[in-house]
Amino acid sequence: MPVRVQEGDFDISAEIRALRAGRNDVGAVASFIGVMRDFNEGSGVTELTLEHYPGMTEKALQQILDEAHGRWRLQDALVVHRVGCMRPADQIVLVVALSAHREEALAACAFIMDYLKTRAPFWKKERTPAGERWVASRASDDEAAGRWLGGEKP
Amino acid sequence: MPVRVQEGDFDISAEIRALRAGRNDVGAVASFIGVMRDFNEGSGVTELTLEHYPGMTEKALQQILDEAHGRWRLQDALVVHRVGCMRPADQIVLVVALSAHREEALAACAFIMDYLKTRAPFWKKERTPAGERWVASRASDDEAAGRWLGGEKP
Amino acid sequence: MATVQLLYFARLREVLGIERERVVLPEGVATAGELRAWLATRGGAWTTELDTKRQVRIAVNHDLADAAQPLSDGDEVALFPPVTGG
Amino acid sequence: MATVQLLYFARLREVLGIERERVVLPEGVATAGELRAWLATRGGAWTTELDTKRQVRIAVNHDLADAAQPLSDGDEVALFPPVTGG
Repeated sequence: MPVRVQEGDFDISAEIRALRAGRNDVGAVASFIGVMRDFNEGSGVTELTLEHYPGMTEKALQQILDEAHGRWRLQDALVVHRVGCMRPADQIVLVVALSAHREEALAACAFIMDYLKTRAPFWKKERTPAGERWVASRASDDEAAGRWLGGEKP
Repeated sequence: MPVRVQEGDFDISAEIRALRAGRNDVGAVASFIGVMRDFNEGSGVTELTLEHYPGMTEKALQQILDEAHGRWRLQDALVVHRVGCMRPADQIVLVVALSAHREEALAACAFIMDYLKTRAPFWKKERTPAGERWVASRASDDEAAGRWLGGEKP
Repeated sequence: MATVQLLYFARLREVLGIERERVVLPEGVATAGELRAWLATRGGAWTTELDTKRQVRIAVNHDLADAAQPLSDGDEVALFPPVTGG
Repeated sequence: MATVQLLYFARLREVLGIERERVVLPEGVATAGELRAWLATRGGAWTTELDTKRQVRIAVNHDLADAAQPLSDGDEVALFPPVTGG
């Protein structure tokens, strides 16, 4: 299953093994793990709650993967995103892209993260010493996603 | 140890775990695995032998990591490259880059692979149905490495 | 007359104090943008949060929509802040 | 008089049929490029493989070097084809 939203943790080795199973034509496995930091926007963060929009989330992630498949020759790609309560150093999201060539796998991995950051309905709420707060979206994420609209392939 | 050359296989989960140990400031883990394909340049490949230049290899890989650290804010980075005899679907090389931010981790990972492909003294010899052959270098690898000389940060 | 299901997420859900509601669209409210403007006339937090200067995303039937997106009877319409996953 | 250790790798090692040798640099051979040109005068595969039209990389003491790199007594000089790892 190329898209999963789950409360539990994931293991990158097991995910890559399952994705590659039965394939001898893969030359490049690019992957990205987003991890919870204990610091954000100038203050300590002790806990993170990830909310999502069930139903839309899976559809949005699948659309992002479909678009990646349209842009690069990928043998497969995967997104696993966790929801619920998380602690510093916990894994939040995993993206894996398989291709014959490294340029395409790496570009697809960056693209999927950029689009996920601006199009997939997840929201983070942080607990800090000063109380809880919703994480604000970053303009730099919109810019990163915008890079791909010109059709260039960095 | 940020640079390793070894005959044995590696496990990406274990490598990432060791690299991240004791750090709560990592937000992004970008990684790349180069894998042996059963097909190259128009013919089947049944076996691959990787030769290297002991002594220079470690130094060249360390220089590449040093340059990556100079270009991006990385908390740590790792290269593991195998040598010896390999079969289709075997893992050949692992690169991991840790950063607070995904853009830097992903860019560093791509950079390290591009430089490794043109500067680290490894050579591949393939066994095909027609006999053994040394893999020819690709002009596209020189171009990929050249991209980073302008000082841009894709 | 079109009836739509409204969903609110994250900060918007908390500040408005509502998770979901079913509304009958009045005359002149036929697009996502018109729906937002109409909800903003409710006053209080509704007016503040749905002001055109605030960043609010709207999804219609699980797809991100722009203000011109027409609404139909039975649509699921979600309003939420810019996403912050990953 | 400078003595250097020469190493050959991969296809170059196989075609030249030699893995390593110690050579005393003659008069007029003081750089990596001059060393290569001198070795190319050995004839046969040496001349073919080290021809200036062929891509040959040279490393001096474990660092990639260009043709102008000066050589010193005791240097380890490696000649090899473009690398193909990763």
